[in-house]
Amino acid sequence: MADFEPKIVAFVCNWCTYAGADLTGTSRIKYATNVRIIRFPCTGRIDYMLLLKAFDEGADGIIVSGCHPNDCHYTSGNFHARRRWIMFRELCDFVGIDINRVLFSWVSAAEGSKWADVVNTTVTRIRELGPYTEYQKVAKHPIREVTNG
Amino acid sequence: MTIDKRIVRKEALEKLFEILKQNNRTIFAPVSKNGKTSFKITESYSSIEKDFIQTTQSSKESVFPRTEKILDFTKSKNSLDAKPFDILQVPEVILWGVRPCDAMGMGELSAIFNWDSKDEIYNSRLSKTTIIGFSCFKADESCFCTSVGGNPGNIEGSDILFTRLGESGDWLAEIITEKGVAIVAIAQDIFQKTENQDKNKYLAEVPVKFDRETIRKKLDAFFESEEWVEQSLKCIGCGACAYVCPTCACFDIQDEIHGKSGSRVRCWDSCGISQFTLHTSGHNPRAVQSQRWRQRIMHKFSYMPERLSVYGCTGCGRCSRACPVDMNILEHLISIQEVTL
Amino acid sequence: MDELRKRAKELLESKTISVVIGYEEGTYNRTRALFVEKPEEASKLIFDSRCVLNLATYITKQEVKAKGKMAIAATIPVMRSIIQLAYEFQVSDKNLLVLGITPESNLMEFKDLLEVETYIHKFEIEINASYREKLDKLAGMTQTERWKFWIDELSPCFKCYACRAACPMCYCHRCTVDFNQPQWIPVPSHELGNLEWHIMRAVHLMGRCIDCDGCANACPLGIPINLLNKRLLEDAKRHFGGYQPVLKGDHLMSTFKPDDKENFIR
Amino acid sequence: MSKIGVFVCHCGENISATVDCAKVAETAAGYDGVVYSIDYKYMCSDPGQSLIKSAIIEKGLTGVVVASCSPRMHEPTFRKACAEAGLNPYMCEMANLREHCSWVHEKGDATTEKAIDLVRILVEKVKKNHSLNAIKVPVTKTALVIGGGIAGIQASLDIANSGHKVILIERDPSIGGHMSQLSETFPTLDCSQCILTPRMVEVAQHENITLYTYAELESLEGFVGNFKAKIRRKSKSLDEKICTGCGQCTTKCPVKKIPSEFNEGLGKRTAIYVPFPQAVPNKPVIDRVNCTYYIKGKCKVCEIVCPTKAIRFDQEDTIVEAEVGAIVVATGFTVKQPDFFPEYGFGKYPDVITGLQFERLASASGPTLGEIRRPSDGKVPEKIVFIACAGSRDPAKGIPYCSKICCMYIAKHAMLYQHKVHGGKSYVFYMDIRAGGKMYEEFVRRAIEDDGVNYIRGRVSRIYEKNGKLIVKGADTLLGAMPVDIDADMVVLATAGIANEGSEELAQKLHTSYDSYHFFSEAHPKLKPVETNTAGIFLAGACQSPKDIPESVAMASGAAVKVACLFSQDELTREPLIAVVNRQAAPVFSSCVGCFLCVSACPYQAIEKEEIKNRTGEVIKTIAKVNPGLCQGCGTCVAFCRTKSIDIQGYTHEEMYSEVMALLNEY
Amino acid sequence: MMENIYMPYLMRIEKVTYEAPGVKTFMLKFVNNDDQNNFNFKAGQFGEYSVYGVGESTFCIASSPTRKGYIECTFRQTGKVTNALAGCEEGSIVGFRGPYGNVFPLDEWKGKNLLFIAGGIALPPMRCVIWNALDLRDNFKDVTIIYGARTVKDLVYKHELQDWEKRRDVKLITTVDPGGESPDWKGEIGFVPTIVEKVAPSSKNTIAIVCGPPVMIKYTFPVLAKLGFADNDIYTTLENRMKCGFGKCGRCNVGKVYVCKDGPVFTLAQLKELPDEY
Repeated sequence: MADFEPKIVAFVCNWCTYAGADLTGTSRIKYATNVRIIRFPCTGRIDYMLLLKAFDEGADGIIVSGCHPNDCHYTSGNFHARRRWIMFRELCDFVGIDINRVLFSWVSAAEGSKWADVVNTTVTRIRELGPYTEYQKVAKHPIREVTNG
Repeated sequence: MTIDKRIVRKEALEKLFEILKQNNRTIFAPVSKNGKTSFKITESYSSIEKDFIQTTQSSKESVFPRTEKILDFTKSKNSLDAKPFDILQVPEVILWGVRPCDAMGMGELSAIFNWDSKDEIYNSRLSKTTIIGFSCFKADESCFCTSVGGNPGNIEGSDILFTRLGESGDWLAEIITEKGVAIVAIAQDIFQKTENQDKNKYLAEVPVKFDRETIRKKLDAFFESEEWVEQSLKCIGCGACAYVCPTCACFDIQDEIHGKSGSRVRCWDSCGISQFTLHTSGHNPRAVQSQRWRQRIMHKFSYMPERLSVYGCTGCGRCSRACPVDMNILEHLISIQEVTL
Repeated sequence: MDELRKRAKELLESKTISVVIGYEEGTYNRTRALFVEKPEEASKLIFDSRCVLNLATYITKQEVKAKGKMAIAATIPVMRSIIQLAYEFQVSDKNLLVLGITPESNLMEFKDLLEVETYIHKFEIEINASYREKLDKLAGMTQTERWKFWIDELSPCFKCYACRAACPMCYCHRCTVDFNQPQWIPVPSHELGNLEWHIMRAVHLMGRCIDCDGCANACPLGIPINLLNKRLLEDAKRHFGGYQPVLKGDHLMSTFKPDDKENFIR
Repeated sequence: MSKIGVFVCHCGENISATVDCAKVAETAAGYDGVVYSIDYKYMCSDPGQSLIKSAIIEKGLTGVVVASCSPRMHEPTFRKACAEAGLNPYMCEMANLREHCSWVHEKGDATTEKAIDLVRILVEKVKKNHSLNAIKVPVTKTALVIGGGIAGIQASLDIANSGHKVILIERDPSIGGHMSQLSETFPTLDCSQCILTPRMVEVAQHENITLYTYAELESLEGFVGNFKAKIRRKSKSLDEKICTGCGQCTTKCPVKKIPSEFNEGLGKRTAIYVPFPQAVPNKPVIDRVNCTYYIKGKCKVCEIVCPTKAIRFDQEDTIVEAEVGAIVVATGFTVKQPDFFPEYGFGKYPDVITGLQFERLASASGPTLGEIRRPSDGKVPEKIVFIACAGSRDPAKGIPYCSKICCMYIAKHAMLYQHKVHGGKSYVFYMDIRAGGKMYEEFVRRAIEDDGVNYIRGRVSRIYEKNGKLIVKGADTLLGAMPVDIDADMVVLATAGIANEGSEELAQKLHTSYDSYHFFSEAHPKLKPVETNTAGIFLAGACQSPKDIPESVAMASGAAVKVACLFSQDELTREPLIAVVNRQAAPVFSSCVGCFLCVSACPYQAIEKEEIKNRTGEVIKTIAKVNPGLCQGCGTCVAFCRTKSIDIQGYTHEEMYSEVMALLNEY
Repeated sequence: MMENIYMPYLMRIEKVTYEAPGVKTFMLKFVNNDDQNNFNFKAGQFGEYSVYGVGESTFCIASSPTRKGYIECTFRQTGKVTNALAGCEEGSIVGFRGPYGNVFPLDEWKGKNLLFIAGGIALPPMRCVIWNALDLRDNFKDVTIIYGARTVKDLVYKHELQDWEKRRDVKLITTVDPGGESPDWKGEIGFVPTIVEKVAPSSKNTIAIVCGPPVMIKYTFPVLAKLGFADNDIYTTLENRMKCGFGKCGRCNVGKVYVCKDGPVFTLAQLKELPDEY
């Protein structure tokens, strides 16, 4: 898996993690290039379906990150998100989706270095896990030709 | 009209299965899993379910899969490349253990797929499917093939029809089509000559419950009847009946795409589901469940005979068995026949 | 059973109720829904252990609602559904009278939904042993084994939506699968479409499913989809102390505790 | 029909050093819908911006993607530029090539690849974007100020002086609050009332201020700019219009033994009373709990003596309805009461008193006319002990926080004592001296050095009485916790400042949040200290946490400015990035089924019920409706809605979905 | 060797015209010439237009069969596919299957007066037959067009309306709903049925073709009846939801009729035979 470059999607909130990632930039801290950030107003906005869609379209790993508890710009969006994730993780695990490929984190606007660290750890972890072929097989070729199951 | 009749000895049936496999045909046969029997690609004769009245799903899926590609495409800025589904990909298939009512259903499907423009994909699938039917020696309260022009030993639609000759366990093989002949050809010594046999005494008893012609006539004036509301009140509007039905052919067309390339697929749909006729404007020509239930019955017993000169029901009784709220089509048809306008 | 018929008859005769939703004898030794509108038909009503169909599904059905005030023969799961539906503003005392049926199959009429709520809270939502076994077995598997298990179980699903139609909580006029801008869930029945459909449904039932097994019983292909909901029921218990349908108060998933566990968050 | 323009910025060397900008622009040009793509050294520069503007005009662009620095940096800049060129500002998106790419990665293909992806994501998003217009909410330019303490007074005056109407409500019969009880104020030792009363009068006379004393907030509806407040005016049993405030009634009233709230129980008042001489309004109210007439049904002395016949025994509470655009909460604080300190014998020994009581003793207008005499026998105490942190900074007592003002007022008390009682001995038991503030530390030093107050660092374990003396058992931790016993004549406890009673209920009426100590919560501890989570409701003074006067006043003026800003425009314009519930034509109306599970998920109570009626007026459907005045656009409801009926502008389902699709697929 | 009947022709968008809010007209040309040469259709027919990767949507061919070498379609953005179509620019490629359905019997109409009544976005199906008739102008006597929309903004084919206005051999009456008029509006003000009653020519030897929103149609038919039009002389088109276009998918089945095959063109007489499921 040496030449495997994981595709990693990051769903982050605008106020803490996105700003944190900005700080990583302004402080010129280097990290792996594999991550693409998608900006949300708040972790509360992040729809669980988007996590599935990311895997559908070939993501090998996902980062979901927002404000620390009590820091939410909207006071409680991250709390709602957290509760949702607690349940959603259990469900994914139960249907056999590899939850080690989804990393949740709180990264504040001040934690530029933490962001770099979160990204790097995720990249390393996903490198070890390899491409998520198990899921991608189903996602890209879902139709079983002439079959009654 | 049968071409020929042969005898296949009890133990020889398994041999036939083996021979067909050696001639690398894909064999679909009834297999049981958590209480439900359905057609699956089968490798071993032993895994085949032999003692069943009816499979949960009909065998239509081998000719009309629930989801099938109709074309592939690749797009890029200002150019597009589309390819029709390659019918040469369709495998040679043997349907083993099909009940006469299912086999009969193939005819009705063909009518739908060919009454106007000819559906190439369907036709090629059908032409590559050999149907080995097995007459019914058992029936249950939902069976009513005899009321809709079929019977437990009906040869219509099968290429070969096997009928078990009672305790002997030997089989009467009726070779009905050229496809059947072809099968015999590759298994000569299994199909032994025989003097005329009367299979009827071995067949299941399926009493006639109604007369479809009567119902058809009645329906012409029945559209506004309250009966539809009565019957459909407990209908919850799922598609189970349509999806297990051997003759239901309503479908949807959907595109699936990943980035630049994708395919257009045809997939089952059901007139029982409220979204089926819903316009984007929000207007729904069949707004309530009673209208949808009426459509299902009218379509099968009035519209199809009128336009396609075939009925849309083979009396397999699957919808009755599959219905989550126990709507029994036989009951409903009978009450339509009986209720006075 | 006689009590039920008697009461139904009275209610219809007195015109306090326009339709009584109950059970009648069906085919294959099954029972099925019966809608009694004429007093004389009340005698068709039956009740016994075979009556597992969740009748609450019908109280949100527009044709049934249209008939006027409904009375419903409700076992405990049905009552739970009713309370959850009331919580979600889909039914109220105005259009529903609950003819409760106790575990001892005695008739127990309720003045209003408040009484129903108090009554059902006497009973915990408990997952029965056989299912517990299945859940444990799955929990014991490796992630890949579970994946394989579910892909195999779900791939036969032909998306007839019987599970949705049979579920009292799936009363939405436009389900997420019918939402096509964007097309969240693939419409065709295939491995991905089926997987996402059932995951989505399980998520939407978080904190709302009352474990009546309606979905699994409805599935013509016998897919054990209710395992998903049961597992989530367990998780809700483990993480948040479980839930019971209520008429007022917080919903499990639209509220939170500042100290919800977050050991999985970095 | 989408015609997208892509503008890749080099940011001097900042981006181009590690990203091949030309390649990015070139690749973007190949995407479906992209009709113009270019890279340039400084997009944010004037020539850069005019590059964008002219492209919009010449190519008729329907969307713009600027690939440069963080949107948090320049989004406003570029959106403004687009608007100037006639493109809706919300059709402009930014790809963050600097902070999220060039600055965090080394030069190389991978980095350029990422840059390309980031651009593609936003190209696909902007295709789905919709033109949005700022939301306009009308503003009622009247402010409601709750609480007539110094904070409330200051806020009212500032708002009123900026030309807006103010309604000031006060629970007690007079405004003034705790400040009016104080003798002198630190660190200047100027007389509290001398500086306060003019302000109180100004309030009473200000044409823009309507003052309701003896009144409380009954209920509140609505949202920023458009609140509807119900105010309960408790009956004063008096016709204020004709009362001249001559004082006949109060002097003649037979019930004279009621402990005076104003004097913290150290003085007495009558049943019909004016809390204190300089009260505003200076008109009496009848305390019905203690009035003989209301108890026994006869007396009416006041009615008889009243020259203007202003007494109204049958007067009832009235409810005033007011439309206000903003609210300032200035309900202040209170101090811990007796029962709280059994170990200090508070309540048991009359000479153990609170700081606030000491203020009254030291005050010229107080029960002792400013002489320090102990409550028990009126004797001038020769030895006095002040105990700091009585309750504060004591997790065991449930008040882990520091009440902040005590260190200073204890120093002040000790100083006043030394000035008033010559040769008197004063001791202060303290944990730390927290004298942060202009001239504060100097002030404390003065107490210790010039006035010879003995500061002992240590806590007092208990106080008990022994032949007429109060024995204060403490320890001096600076002398190795050596036990210290002082036989004092009087002990003053610097009792903890706590949230005012009823603050919790008030917060609930206002739909604002409060902390675990029931103080009101600010919207952001650093950047929004005077805002609450509810738009249009602001905080001033000690209701948010204990504060001294200058802080309270500053905060009040801060809140006043916030209100003035709000009132400076006739309509509030807000970013349209808020949630909306879809609406469709009949017979569908909306895909919302009205389960209202979203309501409890909304942190801002922004989701309301909307009833859809048919021609005959009967309700055929009830659906959710988002109040644009309240919604802040977090989107929690969006992810929560089963029917996908709520969507959030600027981050719609379509937009976020296509971002994910674009990210993982080549186009 | 049979053809895959689901294969659309590839069409390049030659020209996009903005007609009204949310309404656009595409001029489509066949990407490969053989297709174009083998293709012909008649007035009234429809097709399945598709954006690859999104799906197919049904609407009529709005251009006249007499205009060769291209087809035109006019659509309003309502759903998934029409929104996607609206996102396409000139030069991009879409799919087209068709023509499907029956036609307006122009031959039968020879020597008759024609009265076209259209409302809102329903002018397109009409436009096809209008141009067809005008291109064969001599075959017909008087041609009257009554076209109404909610507001002036919502009138489609504004440029062509002007052409028809100018033509001597066409009588054009345009109207907008009360309140929908602009300051400089010269046309009628009022709902289509009302205007029809006011300005319609004699029913004698006249064919009426009515297309519009259900409400408009509902109220126009009685007016026409009052004016003495026979049910057989009143034509309209139905728009049911369709997927296949050739009578298999089952959606457009109304009574014994498949709108996609037996329609979309019906006479009022035929409509009266149908159950009310359209």
